[in-house]
Amino acid sequence: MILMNLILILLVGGIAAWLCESISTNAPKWVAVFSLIVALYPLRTVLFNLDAITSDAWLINESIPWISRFNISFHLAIDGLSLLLVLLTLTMGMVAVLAAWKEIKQRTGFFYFNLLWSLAGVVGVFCALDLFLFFVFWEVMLVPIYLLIAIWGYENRRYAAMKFFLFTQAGGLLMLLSICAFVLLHYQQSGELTFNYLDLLQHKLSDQSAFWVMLGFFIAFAIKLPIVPFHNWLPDAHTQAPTAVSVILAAVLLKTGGYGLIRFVLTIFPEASYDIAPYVMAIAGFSVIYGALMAFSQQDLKRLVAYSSVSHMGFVLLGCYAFTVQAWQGAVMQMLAHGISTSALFALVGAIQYRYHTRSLKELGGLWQTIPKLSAVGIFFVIASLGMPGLGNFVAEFLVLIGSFTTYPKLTVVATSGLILAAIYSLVIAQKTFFGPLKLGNAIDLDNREVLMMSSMAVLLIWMGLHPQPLIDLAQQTLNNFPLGVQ
Amino acid sequence: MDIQYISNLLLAVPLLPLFGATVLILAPLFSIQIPKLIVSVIAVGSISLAAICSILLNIELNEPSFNPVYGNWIQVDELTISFGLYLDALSLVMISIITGVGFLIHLYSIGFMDKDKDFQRYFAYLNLFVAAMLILVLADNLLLLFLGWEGVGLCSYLLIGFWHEETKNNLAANKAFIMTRIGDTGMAIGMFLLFFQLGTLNIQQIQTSAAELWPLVDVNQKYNLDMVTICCLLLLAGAVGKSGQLPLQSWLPDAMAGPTPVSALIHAATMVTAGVYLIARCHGLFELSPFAMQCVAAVGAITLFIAASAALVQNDVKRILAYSTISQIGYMFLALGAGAFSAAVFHLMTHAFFKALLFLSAGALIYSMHHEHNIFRMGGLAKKLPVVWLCFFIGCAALASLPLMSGFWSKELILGKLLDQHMYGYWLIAIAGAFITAFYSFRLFFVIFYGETKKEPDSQPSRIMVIPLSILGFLAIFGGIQPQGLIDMFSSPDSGQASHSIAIVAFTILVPICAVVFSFFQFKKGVFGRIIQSSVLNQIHRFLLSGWAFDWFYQKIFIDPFIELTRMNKSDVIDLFYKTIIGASRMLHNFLSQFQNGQLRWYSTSLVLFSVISLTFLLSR
Amino acid sequence: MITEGSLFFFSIALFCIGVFGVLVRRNLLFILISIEIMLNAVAVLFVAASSIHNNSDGQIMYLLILTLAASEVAVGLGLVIQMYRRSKTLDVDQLSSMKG
Amino acid sequence: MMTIMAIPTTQILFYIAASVALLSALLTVTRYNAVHALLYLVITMLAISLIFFLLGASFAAALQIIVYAGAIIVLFIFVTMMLHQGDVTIKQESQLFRPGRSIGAGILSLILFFETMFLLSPLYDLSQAGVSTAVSQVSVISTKTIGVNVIGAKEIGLTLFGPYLLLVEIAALLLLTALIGAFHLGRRHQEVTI
Repeated sequence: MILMNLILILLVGGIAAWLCESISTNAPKWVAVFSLIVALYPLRTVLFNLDAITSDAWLINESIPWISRFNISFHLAIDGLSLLLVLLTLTMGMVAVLAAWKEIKQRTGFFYFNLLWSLAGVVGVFCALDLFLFFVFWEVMLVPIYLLIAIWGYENRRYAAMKFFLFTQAGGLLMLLSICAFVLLHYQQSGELTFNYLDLLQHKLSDQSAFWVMLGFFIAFAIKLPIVPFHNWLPDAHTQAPTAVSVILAAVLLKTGGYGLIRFVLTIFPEASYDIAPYVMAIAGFSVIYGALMAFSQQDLKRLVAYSSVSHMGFVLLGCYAFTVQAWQGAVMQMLAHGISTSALFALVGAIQYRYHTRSLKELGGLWQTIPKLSAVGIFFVIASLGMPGLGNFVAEFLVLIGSFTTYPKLTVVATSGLILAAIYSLVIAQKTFFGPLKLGNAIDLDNREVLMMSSMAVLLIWMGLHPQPLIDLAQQTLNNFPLGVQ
Repeated sequence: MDIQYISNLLLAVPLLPLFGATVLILAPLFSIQIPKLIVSVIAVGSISLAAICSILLNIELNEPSFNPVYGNWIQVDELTISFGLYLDALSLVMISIITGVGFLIHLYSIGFMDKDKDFQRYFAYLNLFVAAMLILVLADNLLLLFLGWEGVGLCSYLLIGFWHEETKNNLAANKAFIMTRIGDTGMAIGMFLLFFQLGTLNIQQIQTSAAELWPLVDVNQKYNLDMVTICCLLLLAGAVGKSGQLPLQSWLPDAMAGPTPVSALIHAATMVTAGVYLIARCHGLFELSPFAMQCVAAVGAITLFIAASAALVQNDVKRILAYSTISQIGYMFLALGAGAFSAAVFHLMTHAFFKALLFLSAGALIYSMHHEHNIFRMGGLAKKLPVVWLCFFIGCAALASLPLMSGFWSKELILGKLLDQHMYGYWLIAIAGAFITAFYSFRLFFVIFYGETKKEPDSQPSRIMVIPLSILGFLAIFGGIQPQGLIDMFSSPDSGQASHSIAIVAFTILVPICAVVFSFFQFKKGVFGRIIQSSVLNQIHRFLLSGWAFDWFYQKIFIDPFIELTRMNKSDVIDLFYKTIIGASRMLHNFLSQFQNGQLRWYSTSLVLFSVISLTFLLSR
Repeated sequence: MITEGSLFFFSIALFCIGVFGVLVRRNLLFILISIEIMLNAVAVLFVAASSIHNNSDGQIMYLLILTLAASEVAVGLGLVIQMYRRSKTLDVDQLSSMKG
Repeated sequence: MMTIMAIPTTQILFYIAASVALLSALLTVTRYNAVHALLYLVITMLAISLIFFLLGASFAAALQIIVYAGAIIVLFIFVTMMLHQGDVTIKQESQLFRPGRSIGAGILSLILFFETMFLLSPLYDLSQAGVSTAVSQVSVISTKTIGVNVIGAKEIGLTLFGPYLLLVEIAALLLLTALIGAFHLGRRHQEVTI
């Protein structure tokens, strides 16, 4: 019951954090840190034996009956892809706790409760192999995030939280419809009612029904990813969310969309996905360009980074639907690299806001003169986000593009021009925030906690940029077992 | 030759500066103070060790090429990219230039940046640059080359905007990065295309399999846009962006906002010649496409003429040198296009010497003249700054390719090669360019050092600045020896050296000398007086001063529409759709909530009314 | 003999008088009275049905209506008293503050 | 005690009772004085009770008098007495209820009446409207006379505590709820803002 324990630790940790608030307002964050560290403990057997068991389909596979009447089971399993994303979740969860360390002063217990529960939901989403269970976790991660934005957000938080909730909920509803339709179609044909992913994977729907079921899943995940034209919740949610939540949103929540695409849409409906691939690729290319253009025109630093997320996640979609090994690997890589680099940017913006109480590019400027460490780190992550070779984002974008080029050369050329636009908006961040004449007063530079947080993310990015092979091999394990219709 | 020893030595070349950069960057992040002396020792030490390594490599390497692989970078399916370095005559020349000139410029920078508060940051960037540049020239595959390629771009960006308090510098840095990024994107697409077609990114494998896949096309069809031509043109896009060639040249004059040693190292000696290196490195590919070669030559020829004419009227000493750099790289491109790869690299080498010398002496000049850049506010400095005067003279002479200077040999080689290839049009442009080059370089020299004194220098260059200057001066005079390895590497059996008639050789020698004499009479003696004042000439002057108005053109064509487009869509058009949904449901809400007015009798009446209506409906069916 | 038609006529007429009362009166007390009339109209119908079909189900329903009426009156009158205490009037048009 | 009347007597008695009930009901809803209205209501109840009696539902008739006329109306009268302030109330009521303004409501009720009658009349074929024929046959008003079937208290009791036992429980619950509700609402000291 490794994965079950992992999720339970987070859930119990959340409750403990809530209860601890009565002892001291600082206690919840220590509880959160502790439970995130302890959560790694159940994974020890996998992490120390990666080489030995990569040939199996699942690294861990465990199932207990849950609602036996509908044949729903508590089926959790991870393979290489899930493991990568679970590790990303736990790592970035830690970063989020560190980012919230000083920023959150009110109702800390409830804050960390929500944070840990949403992380538990995300881990559940990455592990669930039962469609019903998947949907349950999908909702579990959603509601705490809603609360986090609505309670601890900035000036326009209610609107943003509601927008976020409605968008995701609309997607969730479509997904639920698709799950039900799929399960019922399966039941009609085989007479066996099951929500089990592995059973349903064997099932072949007719082209017509496969298309509609696939579309339901696709839209749900496209909203989460997010892809233009479903991206509108993201800038508002990011702008209004407290730093820690922005980090969680960027690092792991968006990844559930990409994960869902790979795990469900592409694997269960390869033919239907292949049919719509040209359109999806076009949308993805458009997302890359559109997100970058929007990012350039923003004055709010967080909004800018949020739109850059849209642009980056376009590459994930591009990689998913190119149907080549490289592109697919690139999509996975992009999820990880974007998770780290964009979260780091959000954490930086949070640090700036904590010091200057503004995020406006018009008011900021010349920060290098007072807070050089923060600015240096900021430049690093800006450079990472524009796709500097040697850092994780470049490897990801390179793999996506080189893989997509073999199937859709023209669209890939369009998407590649997003790299130019990425340079433009990234340099706007650097120039208007860190360089130029100093407009605001002095501030305290990064403290040790922040340096630790930022430098660990930087080290991760450099590692991913220079030695991505272990990650690629782990993800390849998933691909070997689910060929995704790659010729 | 011990393979293990050489491969370690080779690895040390890029890693030493990288190590220096890492130390210098990380120390302040963890609040560790390093004294200036230690910073200089780390920075200059790492480069000098790298230079020693490359000298050792020059001695040790006795095979045509050496290709150690240090590990895998990315391996997905058939895509395999390794950390492999490739050493042959070309990369050997390049690393010698980079570490040698880099070392001298580092040394010079200790003096030049002495009073700057960001001494350490400067050397961190500079070391990082050298590391990236070395990776660029040593990479055995295009992706690793691209890593170095973007790495030098990043360092260039950081160093142009080094004095970041001034917005002007940052804008110049942004411009440089974005314009080169445009070229880089083209190059990236070229990489994708090459991988798609050939299934590998290893440069040597690309060239061999390209030769098999695309045999040299028939001369009659040479203007077809076949696959190899597209690949070459995309790579050319990258080269053009990095090397400041047309149409992506306009960032280079602005890049002079950085510290002068940076201009010397990055924007004259090494980084901007990366494009030349790339094409020379992929010469096997380019030779397959005559059309692409024509494009390279055309780009070089047009650029060299435009830049030389722009250099003619500039006032800022660094801008003159920047335009002259563009123009000289144009010569290299012309040589590449003519198939004279070894001549191009030879010119790259001599250019690195004399242009670095010119920039460093310009730096010394500016240092002594209270950061004065305008040459017309100087004058009569020959006696007051004798060292600078001498360095300038050597540099200008080499740039003007006066006989027996280093620049002379390389330029003669290029001109001769053009004649060999029967490219007479290009030869004429090159000759015209040589005339203009000689003219403007001595205009610079005479205006600064003769005439009346307008401003007194306040200090002489310090000794640590003079040592590199004198070494570079020596190299600029005597560095005109073409490395034998290059000749061996690029010589193809059919290109025997044709001998030219004495008259033509004499003509090419005389042209720069005439220009110098003309310049002497114009600017020293003032024989021809001030340029005739007329509105047409004024217009031309303004046009040339703005570098043929490329900036204005790009502003109108690309930047303004782009900004306008993004400004219009600032609040996201797609959001309107969702706002409409919100608005519609709010209107519906307002409409429906009127019925929910709390009037009990209204409720009962509507209840009865609707039962009557529904009954009526039922009955009328 | 009583015809079914006349019984229906009577019941519906009584019901509509009750409806009329609910519609036109603004006094809460009168509305309650009108509701009693409507309830009685339905009760008549149930008892008639009981007679027509000759079984006791209709009368059971009548008993239930009786119970309902009793409860309704008890609660309704309680509300009437409360309302009178609060606003010194029984005009239901004054009761719109809840927007119920 | 109970004698079954001769046929014409039953009919005549029914018409008289029905007319009285309708007339007094109409008067009930149009009075200004609540006490008068309630007295008319009592008359309605008594007339309905007579009709029940004529239909042979003697138990229901008895309950109608005891519970309705006896208990519920008396409850009304108590409350009315509590709130009644003589002429002032009548004057107030005459302002609240204006017969002239109730024409619309009257027309609405009349339409409802005619439509319902039409729905149940033989003129209208319900099967036309898609209602299943089994229902339509039952629903159509016929001139069939109703045989007087006496259903006594014993029979009702047996049914009530037999198949309808659950209903009794529910009714008991309902009454209990009403009791609690009325008690709660009727308390004087509470100052609840709703």
